[in-house]
Amino acid sequence: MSNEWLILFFLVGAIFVGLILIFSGIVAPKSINPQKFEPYECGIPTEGVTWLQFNVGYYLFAILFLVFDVETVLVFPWAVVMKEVGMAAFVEIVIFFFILGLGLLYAWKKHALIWE
Amino acid sequence: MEEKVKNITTDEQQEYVINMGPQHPSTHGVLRLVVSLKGEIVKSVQPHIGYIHRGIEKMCESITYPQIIHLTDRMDYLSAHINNEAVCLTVEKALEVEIPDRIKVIRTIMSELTRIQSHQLWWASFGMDLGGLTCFFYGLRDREKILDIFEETCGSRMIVSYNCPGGLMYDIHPNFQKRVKEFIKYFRKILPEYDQLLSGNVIFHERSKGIGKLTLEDAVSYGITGPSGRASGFSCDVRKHEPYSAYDKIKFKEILFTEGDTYHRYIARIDEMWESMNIIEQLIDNIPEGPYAVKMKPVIKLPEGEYYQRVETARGELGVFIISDGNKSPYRVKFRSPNFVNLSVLNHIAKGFKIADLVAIGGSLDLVIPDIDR
Amino acid sequence: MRSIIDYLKEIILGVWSLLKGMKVTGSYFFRPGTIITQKYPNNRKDLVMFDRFKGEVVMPHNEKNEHKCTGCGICEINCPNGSIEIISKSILTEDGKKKRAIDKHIYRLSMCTFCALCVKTCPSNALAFSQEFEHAVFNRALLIKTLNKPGSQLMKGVE
Amino acid sequence: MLFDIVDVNSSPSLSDPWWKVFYDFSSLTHKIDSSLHNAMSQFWTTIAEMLIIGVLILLFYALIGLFLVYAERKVCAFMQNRLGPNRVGPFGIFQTIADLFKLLFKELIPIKNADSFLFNLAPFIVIIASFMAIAAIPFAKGLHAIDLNIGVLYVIAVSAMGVIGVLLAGWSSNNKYSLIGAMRSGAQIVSYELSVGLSIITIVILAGSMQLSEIVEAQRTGWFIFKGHIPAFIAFIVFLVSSTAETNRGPFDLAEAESELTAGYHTEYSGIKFAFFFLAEYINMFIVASIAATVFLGGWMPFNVGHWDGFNHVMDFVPPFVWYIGKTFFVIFIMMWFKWTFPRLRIDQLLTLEWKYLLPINLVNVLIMAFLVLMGWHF
Amino acid sequence: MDKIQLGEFIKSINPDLEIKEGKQYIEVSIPPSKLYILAKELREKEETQFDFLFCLSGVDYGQDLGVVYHLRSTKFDHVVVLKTRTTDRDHPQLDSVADIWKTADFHEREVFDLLGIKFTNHPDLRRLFLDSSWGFPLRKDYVDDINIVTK
Repeated sequence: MSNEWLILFFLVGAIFVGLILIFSGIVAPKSINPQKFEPYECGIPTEGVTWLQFNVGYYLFAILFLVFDVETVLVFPWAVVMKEVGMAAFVEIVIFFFILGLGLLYAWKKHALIWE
Repeated sequence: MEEKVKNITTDEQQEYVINMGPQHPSTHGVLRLVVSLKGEIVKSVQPHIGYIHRGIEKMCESITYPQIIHLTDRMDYLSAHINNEAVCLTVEKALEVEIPDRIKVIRTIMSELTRIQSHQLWWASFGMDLGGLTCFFYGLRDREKILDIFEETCGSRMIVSYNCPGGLMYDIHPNFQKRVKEFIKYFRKILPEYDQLLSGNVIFHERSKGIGKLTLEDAVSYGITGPSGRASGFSCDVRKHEPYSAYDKIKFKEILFTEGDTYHRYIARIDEMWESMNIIEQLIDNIPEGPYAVKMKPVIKLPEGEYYQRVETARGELGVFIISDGNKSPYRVKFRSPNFVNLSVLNHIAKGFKIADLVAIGGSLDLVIPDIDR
Repeated sequence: MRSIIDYLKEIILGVWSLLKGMKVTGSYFFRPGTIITQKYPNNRKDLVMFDRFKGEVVMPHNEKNEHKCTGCGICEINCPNGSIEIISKSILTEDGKKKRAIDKHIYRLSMCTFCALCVKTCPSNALAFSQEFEHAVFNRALLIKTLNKPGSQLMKGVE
Repeated sequence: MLFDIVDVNSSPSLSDPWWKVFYDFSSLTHKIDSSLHNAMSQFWTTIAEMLIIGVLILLFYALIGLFLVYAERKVCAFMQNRLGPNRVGPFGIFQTIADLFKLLFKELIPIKNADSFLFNLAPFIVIIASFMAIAAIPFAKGLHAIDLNIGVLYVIAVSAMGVIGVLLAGWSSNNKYSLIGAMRSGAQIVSYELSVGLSIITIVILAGSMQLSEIVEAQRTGWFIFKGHIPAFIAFIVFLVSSTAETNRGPFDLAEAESELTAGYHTEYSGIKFAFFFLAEYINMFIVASIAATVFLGGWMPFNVGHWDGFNHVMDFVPPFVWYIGKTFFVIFIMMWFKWTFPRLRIDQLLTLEWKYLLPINLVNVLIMAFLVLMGWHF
Repeated sequence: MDKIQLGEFIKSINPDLEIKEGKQYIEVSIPPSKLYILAKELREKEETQFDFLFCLSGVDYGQDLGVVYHLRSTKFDHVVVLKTRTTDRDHPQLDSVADIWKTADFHEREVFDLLGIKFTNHPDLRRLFLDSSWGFPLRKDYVDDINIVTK
């Protein structure tokens, strides 16, 4: 079966969720109570705005991830043909990984791998 | 426009205020912590308490001394028996009643059993705070065995109400000694499993070592008692310093560490369970013969004066301060509850750690909310 | 080099400690015999409470419908929550004297904290604890109970 | 057409024993395909096949979801020394169905000030992602919806898509716990994606292909975990750990850390919308477990040992689908075992584990494996 | 130091103090104005080193409002009880000892909450258990018709 048939799975998923949501929307009871629609914060009204600038220290991780993920994508085709190409492929990937490893080591030593 | 941008970049704007509690899975009770976060880092913790304030101190002013005892059960419900004992000891001290050895020994055994079951529940919920749900069931499974012993002797499982001024409500059940010995044998086998499951675990070490450090100086200044204080090196075991009941006759060691982090607060409690088992083993075979209660007057009136009694509950030092004006009910009762004082240090030690650590620190302080609110 | 050895050691020790934890849970998984869970409503018939179990306060009556309560009110005084209320009446004894006797011994289960002060202080041992532990009812008024049965008498010889 | 995967290498040959031919699903699917062709036109055949496959997938999906929830509850109960569900049906097997109906009949609460479009979109994304991932998994010989030539890469990519749903759910809820949970899950996915990829690369080197059916076929002579000995085993462990993290499970469930964030990203979801997240979590677990089973444990290949012919015949007799399911559930059991034993990690430890331990190990492991393959030292 | 020596020592710090030997502990009565200075001295003097304030209780004496401090030294294991009282029931004010013993922070908030005694220089004096609509329930003249049932 050809790859375009993936759309079938997409559609089945969407229809599945949609139908069940509609069904549940019909059978589920509804009651109106203004407090019910408040966001849950342990029974206390939320203080301030929720969508604030939020400092999560993973900016550096995101960049590192980009570097390494692109590398993974590059390595996949190499991995497929590795057996056929032989020694040359191995030497190349050692060099490639060595450079990457240096990068990781640099980030490590610069304490970039610590979540702030 | 420019002002708006400025506002966003200032530190106050970055603060993210979150309520943990009163309806939160990790605060064991209705404790509300208002946590200011910066990213994941805790900037300050403000405890808001009083959700179950019942005014026990005020209620005590209008009831008689034997009736006070059953109210103290409801303060620290996990150390119910020890709380009872504290009030009884105060009344007995005030009336200068001589208590026979049998009562003292039984009270001590019961106190230590109470301590073990309290620590078991703490272990269970602490494991759950860290995300290891299995601990909860193991802890409660073993605690059940002690509660069965309690139920057989006292008639109820947790809120025992077993003490009365001048002795005990009933004598111990004939099976008591046999069952306690069985339990000790069982628990000595089980306790190493706790270590394997949680304390030996590398994830647990990472989560707890160096987290929430409390120095000795701060521990004394904040008055942190109990295992939490002793983990910081604060020698505050009332059983050693001001022995009551049968603690002066037995040999046991005070568990002391110097590090004062979450890990050592944990280890202090685990070691205390071992120590409690030692204490019980020393006493269980030699319970002296004698009456289980001293005959007291039907209406107990304390002579005018002030009385203070300290006991060591599972969480720290409980003080009962009674001012009597000679009537059948006290003029003023103050309970110096260990949890109330231990809570006050939370902001100090949780600052600068992550929100997950706050949960771990809170768990390691072993707070029981009804004791805070009283 | 040293740091690499430490690094590997750390990994191996860490994995080892994790395996030890998995041993505990795994051993319980393969030993279902250790499960002690009670299937509560199913085992109701053979569920025996301990004889001292404080279920609820009752007033034992003998087969002639007699109880031991003299209506002295000591339990009412001793109850810390006011869950006991005694309504007394005066009756004429056989020799023509007026005497205080109990009309209704009202016990509010919803307020009781099971401190056992009433049972313990009762001078004539008229009260006792039953083994009943299923207190749930649909109507709150059912929790207010009259302990002396209708038409019951004071047992002979109890003062 | 739909059922016409004919792989020359894997098609049944006369030299195979009869049971191997019997268990080959490709002949069955061919038969269905041709009979449908005879009965109606090309267009209607396609439609009919679509319907059959859609219904089958839905059934399978729902069954797996329900069964996994039940299995998890039973496994965790036994590990925790208790009974688990035991009231609804014998041994409580209908408990999850009862729960499903309960959730279906619960109110869907719209949260004030929530971004309602994204809020409703999130369950769609998590479910669709898991559906699309399940499409590429070979259940047995010939029982394989889409056999992509980059199957491994595709499954990793699509199963990672579910995290977008988690992020959306957390962000749109207008709830502080949810937002923190979403941020954590973002950081998590950013890290553990790498380990999953690299540990699979280790095997791709050995197999020389990314097509899942070919990877399975290459394990006819021995599962990769045995073939590639130490590096393959290390890769398997790394894959287990990082895939557990990727599915937000076990000691890595920081996005929904219940003791800190009550329920994390799905705090505000109620009723059936919550059930979708719940379902997707289990299906994702199933997907990663089946990848592990396919890539490391030989998929639907039976367990054969060298020259023990009698033993091998008995093993061959077990249908391939059972082998596949057995291996998958073995991996799932290990993941459940993780979850119910370990305490949760903290967010920085989670990242430390990835960047300081798993990633360097993985890089070295890939090189060792490449070297092994180069030297022909594998079995 | 035993109880008598301790009493004498405290007398030597401040001769006008009223020192009573109680049944258990040595009790020192002190006017509010001198409390803070004495507390600081007791905390810092080499001979006493009362570093552990293990109980702080507010008491309504009927006419006066008072606070009782139970101090202990972790080094010498001796105990002293400080008592202070103020006659001003409407605006009672005492000096806070929260900067000497940090534990006093919560204790004083509790006393403020339940008895209405204000502590000057307290870092964060807010009500602890109750909200501001309540009176001060531990005072003897507190009346609450709804919640307090008297027989």
